[in-house]
Amino acid sequence: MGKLYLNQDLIEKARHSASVIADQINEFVDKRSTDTIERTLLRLMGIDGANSEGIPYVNLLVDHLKEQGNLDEGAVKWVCRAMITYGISAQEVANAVDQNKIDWVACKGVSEEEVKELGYKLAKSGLEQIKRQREERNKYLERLGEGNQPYLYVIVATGDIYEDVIQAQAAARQGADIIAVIRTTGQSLLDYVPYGATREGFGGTYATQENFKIMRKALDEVGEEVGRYIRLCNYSSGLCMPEIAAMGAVERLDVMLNDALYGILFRDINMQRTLIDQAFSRMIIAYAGIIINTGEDNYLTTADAVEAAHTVLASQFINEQLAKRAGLKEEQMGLGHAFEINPDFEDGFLLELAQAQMVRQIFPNAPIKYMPPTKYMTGNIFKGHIQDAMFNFVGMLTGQGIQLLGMMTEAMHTPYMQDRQLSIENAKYVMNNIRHLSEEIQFLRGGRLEKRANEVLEKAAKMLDDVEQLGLFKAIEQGMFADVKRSFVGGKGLDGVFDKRDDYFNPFEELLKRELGVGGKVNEH
Amino acid sequence: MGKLYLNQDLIEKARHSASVIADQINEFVDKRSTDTIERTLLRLMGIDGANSEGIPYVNLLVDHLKEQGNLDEGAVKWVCRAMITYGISAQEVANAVDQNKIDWVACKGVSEEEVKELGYKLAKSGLEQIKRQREERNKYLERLGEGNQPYLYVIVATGDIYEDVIQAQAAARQGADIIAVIRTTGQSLLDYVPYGATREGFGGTYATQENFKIMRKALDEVGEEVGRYIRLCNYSSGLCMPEIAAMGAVERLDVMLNDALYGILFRDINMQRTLIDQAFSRMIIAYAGIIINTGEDNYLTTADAVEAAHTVLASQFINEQLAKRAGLKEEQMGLGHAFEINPDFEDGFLLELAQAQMVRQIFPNAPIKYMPPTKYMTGNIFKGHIQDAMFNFVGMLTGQGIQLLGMMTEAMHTPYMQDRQLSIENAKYVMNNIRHLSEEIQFLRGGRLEKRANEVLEKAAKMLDDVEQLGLFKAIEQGMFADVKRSFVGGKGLDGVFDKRDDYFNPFEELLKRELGVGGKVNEH
Amino acid sequence: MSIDFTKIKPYGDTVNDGAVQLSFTLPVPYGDEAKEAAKLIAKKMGLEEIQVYHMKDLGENFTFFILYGKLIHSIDFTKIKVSKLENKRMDFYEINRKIEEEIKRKIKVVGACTGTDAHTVGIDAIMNMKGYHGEYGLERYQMIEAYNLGAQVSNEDLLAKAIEVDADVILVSQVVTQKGIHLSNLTELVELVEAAGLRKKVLLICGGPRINHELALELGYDAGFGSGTVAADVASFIVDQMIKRNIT
Amino acid sequence: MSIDFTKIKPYGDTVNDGAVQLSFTLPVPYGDEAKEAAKLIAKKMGLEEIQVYHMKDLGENFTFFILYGKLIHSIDFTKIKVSKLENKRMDFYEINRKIEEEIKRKIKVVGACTGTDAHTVGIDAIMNMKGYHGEYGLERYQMIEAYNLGAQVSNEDLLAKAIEVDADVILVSQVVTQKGIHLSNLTELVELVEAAGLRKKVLLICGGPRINHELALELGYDAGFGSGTVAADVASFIVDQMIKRNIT
Ligand code: B12
Ligand code: B12
Ligand SMILES: Cc1ncc(COP(=O)(O)O)c(C=O)c1O
Ligand SMILES: Cc1ncc(COP(=O)(O)O)c(C=O)c1O
Repeated sequence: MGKLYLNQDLIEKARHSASVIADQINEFVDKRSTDTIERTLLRLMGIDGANSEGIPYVNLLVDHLKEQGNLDEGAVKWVCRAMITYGISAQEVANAVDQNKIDWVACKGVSEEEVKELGYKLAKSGLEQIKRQREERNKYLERLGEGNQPYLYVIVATGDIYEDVIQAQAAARQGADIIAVIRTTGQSLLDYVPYGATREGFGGTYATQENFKIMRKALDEVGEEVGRYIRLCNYSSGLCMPEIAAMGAVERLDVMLNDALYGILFRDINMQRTLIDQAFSRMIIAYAGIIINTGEDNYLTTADAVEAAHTVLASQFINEQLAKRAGLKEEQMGLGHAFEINPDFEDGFLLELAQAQMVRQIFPNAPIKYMPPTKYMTGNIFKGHIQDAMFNFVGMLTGQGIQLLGMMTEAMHTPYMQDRQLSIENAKYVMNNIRHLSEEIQFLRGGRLEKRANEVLEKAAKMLDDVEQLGLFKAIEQGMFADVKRSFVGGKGLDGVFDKRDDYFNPFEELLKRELGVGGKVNEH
Repeated sequence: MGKLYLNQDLIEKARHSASVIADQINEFVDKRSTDTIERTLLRLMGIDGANSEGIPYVNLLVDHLKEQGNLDEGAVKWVCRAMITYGISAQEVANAVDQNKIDWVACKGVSEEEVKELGYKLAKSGLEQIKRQREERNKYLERLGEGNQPYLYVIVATGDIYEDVIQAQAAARQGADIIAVIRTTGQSLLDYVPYGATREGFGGTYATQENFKIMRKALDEVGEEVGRYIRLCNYSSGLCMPEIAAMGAVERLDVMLNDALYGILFRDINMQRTLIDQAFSRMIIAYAGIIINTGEDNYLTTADAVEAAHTVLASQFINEQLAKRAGLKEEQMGLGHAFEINPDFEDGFLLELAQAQMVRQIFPNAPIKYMPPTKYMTGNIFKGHIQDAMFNFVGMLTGQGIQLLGMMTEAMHTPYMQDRQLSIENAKYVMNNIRHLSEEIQFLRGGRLEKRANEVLEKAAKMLDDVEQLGLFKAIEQGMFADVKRSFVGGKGLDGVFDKRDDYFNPFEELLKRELGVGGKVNEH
Repeated sequence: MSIDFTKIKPYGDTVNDGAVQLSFTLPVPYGDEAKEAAKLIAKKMGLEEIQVYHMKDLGENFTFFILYGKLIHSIDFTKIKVSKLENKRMDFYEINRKIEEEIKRKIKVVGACTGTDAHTVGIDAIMNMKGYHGEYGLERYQMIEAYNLGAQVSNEDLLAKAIEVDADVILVSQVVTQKGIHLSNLTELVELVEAAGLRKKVLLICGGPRINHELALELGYDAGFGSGTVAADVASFIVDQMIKRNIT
Repeated sequence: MSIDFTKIKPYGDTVNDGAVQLSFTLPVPYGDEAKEAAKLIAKKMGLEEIQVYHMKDLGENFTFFILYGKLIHSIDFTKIKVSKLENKRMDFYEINRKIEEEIKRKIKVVGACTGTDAHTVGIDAIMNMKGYHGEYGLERYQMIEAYNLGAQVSNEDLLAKAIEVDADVILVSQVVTQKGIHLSNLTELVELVEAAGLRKKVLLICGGPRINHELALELGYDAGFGSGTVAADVASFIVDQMIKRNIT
């Protein structure tokens, strides 16, 4: 039991509902695949690059197979057939398709057995790369060590990967533990992943494999210098969720934003599409030893933080169960929440503290991701800096896992170099100054904090019960999350969803499920 | 019993030692008077103004009587004699002395009875003025009300009383409860009080009766507008301590810095002089219903806040007993302490919290004056603003009485108008945001905070025991406070001390003692 | 204190002291030379008595500074003319009444947050039923027909919708401004509207936290609204303009 | 990122973006005109793309602003020459040894915080036994005879003491700088020392948190020391100068 008395029955009830909800989703997901999942498999089979028009080969190939009406058997099969038929590599198949040189009818001659054999072989070596990076990370961590929790997480968002590198290295020196490269505004709606190093983004920098590589190298370098492994974060979300997960796994990213609900609600991505994508992307992430960050904190940017606190908790329960089914360990579940109560609200701090402590206790092993004030930040940078300090106070006092540092300029611009330094300084000062305070204080039994926490918990349990009855899809249609309504067939990307044929083949998924020990239903506890 | 378990025996022991120390001091003080005390009496008898050379008439008169060798009988007597002899007012006596027109020998003819009768009459009407102002304050408070504790206390320090007025009114509108007009650097060592409105000071503005009046009027005006009585603070300290106390009493100041120990240690004022001055000034202040602020917080600007915390507490105990003997009620004892631990000290916040809570519990009815970080403020205004926020947090959490707001520019300049506004905003935000937090948390029995508090308490009790053995004078000579040594006969102002003759007459003191119910020894509890 | 409004200077604690605080980062290595560089920058800005309050090595050969100084420049406050919306602000009831009486039909308004910008809260605050800060949004006005297309809407789609419903007013929200992306988005829309020959027919209004009326005018819009706007501000302007321009 | 050191500009997140933050108060009533006034001030300082991030009515017709903008000015970093103390910094032991070997007698130093300034901590940090930041103060140096007169010392008294002990060096601390009081205090001392015909004979050194070497030279001192100084910095300079000037 933690510091705050919480109704354990309610916790169990909520978790049970979430488990049922997750099973419902999983059942739906299991029967389907998407264009980006297929592209992911091709990437893991070694296909990379873009053609002369800038179209990534994996898109070219998947679109091509789709046109042929062949995609629902799985792209892997067809590429294997071509590889065997022509005796060429996967990449060569892609190039050949670009030049219209593959005769797919001719490829049908290859036996199912041969196809599968090659498929499993490629899948194995694809996953091998990921495993190597996971091991590499562990070696780094062993050798260099890491910062204490809460990890100090800061963003870089210049739009130019080379400026990002400077800002990231400076931040690491100043004390950051995690560097997140924010994506340009448009990217989540792109149904392909741009290629190469990029220098022109808005409010962020394109997520490309080359950019990942450049930043990973920069952080490894500075990590050596400061004697601390510096984690790299990017976004496995949007229309290319699993592809980016794979790229992140291969380039040794350590943390990835990954949450279908976020995409549905805040990017208007079709719910079927992104939930299917999420299930597969999370397996890759699980296998890669990456920590996911979920996005329920965002609900409080549109809904009120006092009124809607329980929706965040409910979503965390759902995300926990979905994550479990993809093989993620609790230690990889960076469930999101946020410090978003109006600063002028009397006793607002008490409510924030109650929520943070409650979340900490309900998910004791998860590296909870705690988001700073954003909605009520204003151009008053001096007041903003104190709001961030209060946030850092709560983060430390309640032992959050990942502290996403607030910037005093949040209301106005993406961080300048100095903003980030001041923000890290803020966190280091406050956290060090109250280091052991949490061991010294107890919350009044039956007091305001306890009452608030249990109220939120009760509402969340009730909401999950409702969602369980409705199903998650309907619940979203009714606007139960973030005050936003999305329809089952609306939004972007539904055309990329297809039903798997009976003979659909995805050796990566099969191997991953085996490795991760997931498959049928997973027990909720 | 409060929130923090404190050793009550130690508190009692410390209070007892302080009581003995105060009695020792009082015995010494009772036999002596000073030039400035005599000038104070003359002021209260109605003498004001300065001669053509700018010398205040009260100085002129007292110096004159001293030259004549007559001062040790008390200035009141001689002025009464002259008034009766010449049939003129006190002010006219002063003017006449300036023109060398008084024949003191001729004055000796007046009977002792007549002198005393006039003396008591003048004293009565002098005190009457003070009483009227006390009643006026009460009326204002009743009609307009006041801010909640902790009162937000800010300084103005432009050097120009008219700029001060603007800054003070702006601050009141922004939410300040107490405005302190800081004095110019040189004033505490002046053995006279300058006259009239002044516009040229350094690091502060001259304390003059006219300046008091101007500011009082300005605050009354703005108080009406904001619907809150705004308190005015100035310094009854330095070589003219009692004179300024009287001026403050007459001009309805509400708070006065008043602490002999401060003058001794930080202004090198002779200890005999200022302790004698303090005793009388405190009676005036007590009668005027003014809150004193003591200055032990300053010890931590020269000594280390962790090491020397107990010296602050010891000094508070002494100040409490000295104040009691001058008739001050607990509600008037703004005992000082400060948030001065190095911000980079791990768990420094815990120690600050322990100290503030301890002081709150030991002096439950005193409007404890809590000073902000100053020593470890730097030119980094952003970090400074957070240090101030942490200070505001502790002030609110422990229920301090008077929160002297820190300024983010503390290390560099006296406050600009915007600094003060940001600082008030800081306090209001933090205090409102954690309004009832203190009711929600308990400190661990036997934990770090309790240990720290009792350690400080124990050291303070031990120190007071030592001081009781040595006497306060010797203790100061040995450098037991603030790491500063001062000698019994060194420093400024000793030449203004004299032994009262047996027939010394001070009707003001007699009346005050009667009104305040002090006189012989006062019981320590 | 008497202030000379023809020579207004910053104020710290004494009239005309010119006190200004500034902070910035320079891409130079920490050290005495960096400090001097910061002072030279401040000097070029017109500061005297420059004091470096704080400097910090940011690593990577960047140095951060906090400075204070006394500004030599002053400005003439009496000459300032701000281009403001001139219409008077009406309330919900007045606006509906005025439309009914003077325009005599419903006003059609189409709005969106355009380009890749996904911030809906601002445009929702103006358009959705529930509104903002206790003021109803445009959808709630009986005499206004409001179409809120949401966020991430291309300028083409927005224009198409405006044509489809024969809109009187187009509302555009822009929240992301990094690298001037809002400027190109906003300019593109004006060009599209002009190319479609509709510039005279529709009122073009933009808004967002970093938008102001002046900027809007410069970009070719009829009005621009910043932080804290509520629906009634916009509706008042619309009604006023439509009457003035005789768009009925 | 390649930086052109002849054209250094402030940096926010892109080379040469010129990003600068500033804040100040204007003695004008809160409102649109005030906002415009603030922008005009910023423009005069050389800023473009000026954004008022925050403005606040301070009451009494004063308004506070926080602005960001892009600076048009740049400076030539390659041309910067800072007048620095040129002597090398020695440690306690080296200094004592050097005095013994080259000056061959104790150096006499008199110090005080002058005028009405009562801040002793700074001068104590340099002179007292225990020193500062783990470095011994001058009193601890066997080869230095140090007289610390404390604070609130008049220039006359300081000079008198210097003459009395036949001092080689006078140290002055000035912490309070409001309305330039330190400048008059420091100037007065130089004049007194010159009038006494001692200027060539003694080293005059000042220090304090808002003092720097350049300012000291301007005022006619031999050196000036700012925040963070320790005794060894001062002693190194003294020894170096005395040897250079052949004061033995
Ligand atoms: C909420 C929020 C989000 C939410 C948006 C949810 C949603 N559905 O809208 C989420 C979390 C999804 C989000 C995401 C991002 N955001 Co965002 N976000 C914010 C935040 C915290 C608040 C914005 C807000 O809702 N304000 C409240 C509304 C009511 O105010 P408003 O928009 O100013 O609207 C008012 C007026 O401006 C005006 N108005 C607005 N539009 C219009 C239109 C008309 C016609 C009229 C008349 C008036 C008008 O009236 C409104 C009511 O008064 C701000 C920071 C902040 N504190 O301001 C950052 C901020 C706007 N975001 C920012 C960024 C960069 C992003 C991302 C691009 C980051 C990334 N790379 O992931 C993403 C992607 C978004 C995208 N593709 O555009 C930056 C923009 C920087 C810049 N200057 O370019 C900000 C400033 C944060 C920062 N410092 O980095 N964000
Ligand atoms: C402690 C302190 C006090 C203490 C002083 C105790 C004492 N015995 O010294 C007390 C509480 C008494 C005090 C009072 C006042 N103070 Co005071 N005080 C401070 C404070 C908090 C710290 C100063 C300090 O001790 N620094 C630590 C020392 C080690 O640093 P330092 O002085 O910079 O010294 C170093 C270097 O500068 C250098 N150095 C200094 N002198 C010399 C000399 C030589 C020869 C050399 C080589 C080097 C050298 O070496 C030192 C070691 O590295 C500052 C604010 C701050 N955080 O800085 C305000 C501050 C200095 N005080 C200030 C003021 C205005 C006052 C008062 C005038 C206020 C009033 N009207 O009541 C009074 C009166 C004092 C007076 N008559 O002078 C202002 C000055 C504003 C200005 N720029 O003019 C400050 C900046 C606070 C503020 N923002 O208002 N103060
Ligand atoms: C879960 C999640 N995914 C993604 C994003 C970023 O948005 P985008 O994917 O559009 O870059 C966020 C933003 O905070 C998020 O919380
Ligand atoms: C008790 C006390 N008196 C006086 C002062 C002010 O000093 P001065 O009297 O020199 O103006 C202070 C300063 O903080 C103080 O604490």
